[in-house]
Amino acid sequence: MVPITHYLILALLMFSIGVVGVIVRRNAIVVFMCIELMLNSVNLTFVAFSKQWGNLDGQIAVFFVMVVAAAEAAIGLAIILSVFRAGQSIETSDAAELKF
Amino acid sequence: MNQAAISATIWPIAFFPLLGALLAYVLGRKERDWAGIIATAASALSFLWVVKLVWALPEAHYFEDQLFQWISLADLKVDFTFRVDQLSAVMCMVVTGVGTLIHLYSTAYMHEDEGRHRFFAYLNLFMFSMLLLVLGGNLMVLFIGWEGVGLCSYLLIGFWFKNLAYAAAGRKAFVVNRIGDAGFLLGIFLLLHLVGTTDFVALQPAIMSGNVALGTDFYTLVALCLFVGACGKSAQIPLFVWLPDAMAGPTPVSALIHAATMVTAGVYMLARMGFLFVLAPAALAVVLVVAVATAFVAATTALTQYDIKKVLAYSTVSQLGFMFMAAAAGAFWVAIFHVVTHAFFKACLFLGAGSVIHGCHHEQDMRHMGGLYKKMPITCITYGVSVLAIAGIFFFSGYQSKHAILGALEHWHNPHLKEWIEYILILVKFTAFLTAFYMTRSFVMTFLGEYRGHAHPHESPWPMTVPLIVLAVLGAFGGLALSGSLGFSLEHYLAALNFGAAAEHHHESIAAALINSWTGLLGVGLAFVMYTQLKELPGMFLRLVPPLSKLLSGKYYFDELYGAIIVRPLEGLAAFLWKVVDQGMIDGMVNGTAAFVDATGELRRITQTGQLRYYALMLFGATVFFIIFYYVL
Amino acid sequence: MELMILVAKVIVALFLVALHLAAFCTWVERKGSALIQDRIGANRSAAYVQTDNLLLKPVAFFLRIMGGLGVINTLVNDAVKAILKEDFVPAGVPKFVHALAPFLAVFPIFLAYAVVPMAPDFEAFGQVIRLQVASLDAGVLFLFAMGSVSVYGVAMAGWSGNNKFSLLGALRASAQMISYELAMGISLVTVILVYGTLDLYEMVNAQGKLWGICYQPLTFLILFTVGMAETKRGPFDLPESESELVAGYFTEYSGMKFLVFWLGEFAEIGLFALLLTILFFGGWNIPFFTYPSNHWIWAIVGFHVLLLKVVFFCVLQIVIRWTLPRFRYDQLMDLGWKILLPLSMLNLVFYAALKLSGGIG
Amino acid sequence: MAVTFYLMAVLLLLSAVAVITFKNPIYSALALVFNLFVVAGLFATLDAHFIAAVQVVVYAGAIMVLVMFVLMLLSAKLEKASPFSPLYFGAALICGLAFAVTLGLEFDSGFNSAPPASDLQGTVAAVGKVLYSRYVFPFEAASLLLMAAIAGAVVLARRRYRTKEL
Repeated sequence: MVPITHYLILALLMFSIGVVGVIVRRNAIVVFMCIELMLNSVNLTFVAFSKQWGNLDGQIAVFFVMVVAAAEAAIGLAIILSVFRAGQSIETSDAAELKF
Repeated sequence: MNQAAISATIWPIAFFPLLGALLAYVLGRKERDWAGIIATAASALSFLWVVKLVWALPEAHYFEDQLFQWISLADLKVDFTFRVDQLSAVMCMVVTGVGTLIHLYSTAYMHEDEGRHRFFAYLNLFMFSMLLLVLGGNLMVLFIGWEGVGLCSYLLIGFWFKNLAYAAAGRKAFVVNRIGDAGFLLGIFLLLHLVGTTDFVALQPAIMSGNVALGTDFYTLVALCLFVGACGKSAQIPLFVWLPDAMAGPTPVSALIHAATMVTAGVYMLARMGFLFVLAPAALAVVLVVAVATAFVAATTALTQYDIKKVLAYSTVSQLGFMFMAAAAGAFWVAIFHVVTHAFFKACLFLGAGSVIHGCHHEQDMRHMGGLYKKMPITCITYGVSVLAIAGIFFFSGYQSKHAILGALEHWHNPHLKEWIEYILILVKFTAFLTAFYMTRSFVMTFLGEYRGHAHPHESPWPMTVPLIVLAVLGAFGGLALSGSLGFSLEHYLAALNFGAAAEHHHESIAAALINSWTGLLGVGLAFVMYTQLKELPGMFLRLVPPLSKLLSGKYYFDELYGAIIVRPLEGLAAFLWKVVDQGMIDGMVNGTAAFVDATGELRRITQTGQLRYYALMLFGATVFFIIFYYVL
Repeated sequence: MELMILVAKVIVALFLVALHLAAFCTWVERKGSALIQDRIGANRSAAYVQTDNLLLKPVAFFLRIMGGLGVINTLVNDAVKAILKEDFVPAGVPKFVHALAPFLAVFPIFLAYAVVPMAPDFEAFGQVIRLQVASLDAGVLFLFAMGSVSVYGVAMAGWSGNNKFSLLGALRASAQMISYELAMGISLVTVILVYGTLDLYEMVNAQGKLWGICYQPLTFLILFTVGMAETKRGPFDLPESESELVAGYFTEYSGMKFLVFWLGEFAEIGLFALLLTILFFGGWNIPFFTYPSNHWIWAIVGFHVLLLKVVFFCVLQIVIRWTLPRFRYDQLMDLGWKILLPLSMLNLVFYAALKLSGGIG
Repeated sequence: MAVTFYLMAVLLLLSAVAVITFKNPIYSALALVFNLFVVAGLFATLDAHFIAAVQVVVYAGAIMVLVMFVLMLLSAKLEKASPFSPLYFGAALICGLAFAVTLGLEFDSGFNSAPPASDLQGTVAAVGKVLYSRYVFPFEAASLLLMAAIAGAVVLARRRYRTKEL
């Protein structure tokens, strides 16, 4: 079996990639996807720990993360659609009017 | 009150005026004339209910109507109870009876005023509060009524609130009353704390048994506290200054509130708590001194007034002093007797004055009146009868009650002031003489001689004259009817108020009575002569003693005195608090906080780029920083 | 040995069942539609095959029969034509996605065949063999997952066509599939609830006495309707309605790639028929008959019983497709969201209550 | 087994990098779908079968379909390419690396590299038992959350007033 540490490092790397994506990308949907990336890496650690300690609570947590992700997708995409309707753009840098 | 309770339906007495107030306001907004009719009807219904109850009230019993439990806090239980005993019955009769007449009078007096729906609503609300006051079975309910009448008084004094001076008069009445109420509340709280109840039925045996930790000192303290309240409400020195100003209200209001009913609430309260006062002779002595001083000061001030309502106002203050004298002597029934007769003739006087003012198109200065007996005969006759009554001429009602007061003072058995009572009696008699003098003066200046004004006086319509006639008749014969001569004795009726004081009966002949009314006769005669024949004499007299005349026309400079020692410093303090503490410190702190936030906000604004990824960068950068900070450093 | 059994299973599932069903459906589509429309249909291929060789005469005869029935036309001619045709790729198209899409559309469907049991267990080579490639604990869940993944092929095909018809077709298709997936999921949950298991083999076993259709007819109706919509056929073929969108999301496909879509579609019909049979029609069970042993003979009998039922449902779907007129798009959405979804929810509540009260299971 | 894991790990990282590097968001989405499948596979290697299936159904089957749908809806109008910002790229890279390194340092101290000891199986029945007993209230709360999200999405996406046509 693969030691848990490897899973964790894998998740860490994936999370970091997600972080970089959130910062670098300006397309709101891509930013959204990068957040999904980060969520998934966290899910991976949950399941890995769950296996490590023989405890299903980690998998339950993943289940709830997925619920939240689904809700987030529904609302987030609706917001992105609204933003697009308002400004004909889903670039995050274009939606910078509410800054002061 | 060692009497038996009978449960009865009392609440409608107070309920009618309350409903009337609501209806008069709501319906009166649509149709102004309905307000007067509704209010008068409500008042009359209330009167009828009172008559019905009083008729059925057996001797040595009282009616009780326990509505609901009002306050329930741990050991403190206060019921909302109405009681009608003999004392309440007398007061209710006066309040609703005189009140109804004045309502009727007002429908004519106010018929041109735009806000009369408001007026009648206030008037009925006042009736409600006053009935609450006299019906209340404990001090707490009484206090609601007490505050209620104060509120209505304020509202009605300032009824023409667009006139700033009137509004200020209302405010003055309110503020001065607050000072008295503070004392009253202290008294109530002391009773609650030390006796645990304010219910009169429970209070009386508790007080009289003497099982109170602090003994007589406590009685004196509580009695004085309550008397402070009475001083405020009933316009005694030092809190009388509001009453003359209260004449700013419409004249029916002056008649009802500031002559017949509300201002006698203090007397009623003293009578109600009589069992406490008789156990505190020192307090009674204080009451006597204050009462005599008030009566004398007010009477002398009234001598120099030219405003007809002001004369009546000072007269009221003076008569209230007489009532308190009776109470101070322990003869509470006499005090109530004078309350009743005073209600009759003073209401009549005020309404007569109102009739004159109405007839002369809102002229109040007696120097611009005169000769009105031709134009307003009914008003003239009723006013004259009432003047004779207040002057204390036998057989008019004023004689009966004043004679009883003097009789009570002659039997002063209080250890305090025992040696001074002779001199006090002389002063009181002199005051009675002054009363007759200035009232005759006002009558002569108003009705006799030649008309000096420019308006076209006319007699008032029937809704105004009918109450005048009724009240004049009552003022003439009421005293006799209540004194026992006609088979009904108020003294006997109010026997429960006799707390061991010596009740002396002295039947006198008519001749003796006429002789006994010499002070009144002297005053009336002197004034009549001075103001009809020797018109220069009063002026000469005043010029002879310039400081005195100045003192009198300046109303003893009470207002100025209070202004200097209380109002001015308070204003200074308020100005300090306003300018320095509020504007300087508190506003400074608030504005400074805002300015600080504003300034730092300007700085923070630079970091708000609106770029999502910038925020994300900051977020993760900070996370990295803290991880490094925690693990590496 | 293990590996060989696995390979055998895959061959059975993929070639014997999936591809055969697809082929059969294609033929029924062609010839059956002709029957319904009172045409003759394809009948010319191999019509003139003649031979003098006596040995080959029966073969030629067979070919002529097959040609007359249109089988050769459908399975050989069309396939050859498609393979030989130019694989035209429009300009300005993301080539990778364009090429990937058909396979993404087909892949999950064939993958789904892996978890479907095809016959009762039997004993061979000294062990009990179950004719099911992957005996998953959550078989139904896997089916559902594959169903939802198959949207990608459609969506990518439509998007990569760089053509507004195909894009519109793809949007319609994915919206339709997402919408009907809800009712499908809830109905599947109802079925799971009733049988108390997610294992398809266990479900078939549970119907040994009484077929599922007898006590959950509404669930069957809902699932059948949803299945028709998920395959984007029958009256639900709006994503590829010829009169509006040319050919919908595969407008820009030709040749082999088009054939793959075609194959996937018919494989999906077969899959749904298989699923309905297993969930509601007792799988390989025969009424009033229990398989006496797990001899391999009985496995073959069961397998054919199963196939018979599946064929029936395939034909039923195609007949419906050629009988009913097409929905309007708002009618389609109304049916999915306002009728089927609430109905399936009520259905679920009903069976849950029944289960709770001990009525079933 | 180990080989599968490392193969998956490589695919996972490659697809993750692809998500953030593709210019075309559709490609990013496809890469993410692949990534999610690989994650599901990783879940399967950890014996979390139920979670793996749910991962495919929910993430790949629902969320990403939604994303793709929106992308396809909008893609024709999104011609503008984001100009590359070296400043942000550098900052992000440093940030990500620092993140990885600093958290990675922690593994030295915290965990040994012993393989997982438990033989936990995340079957449907097992997860279901825990979910419907200990976590039944969070589960119900989650249903409320989803309901609110549906309502919110409907309200947000409905066209209340006519702006410029899409």
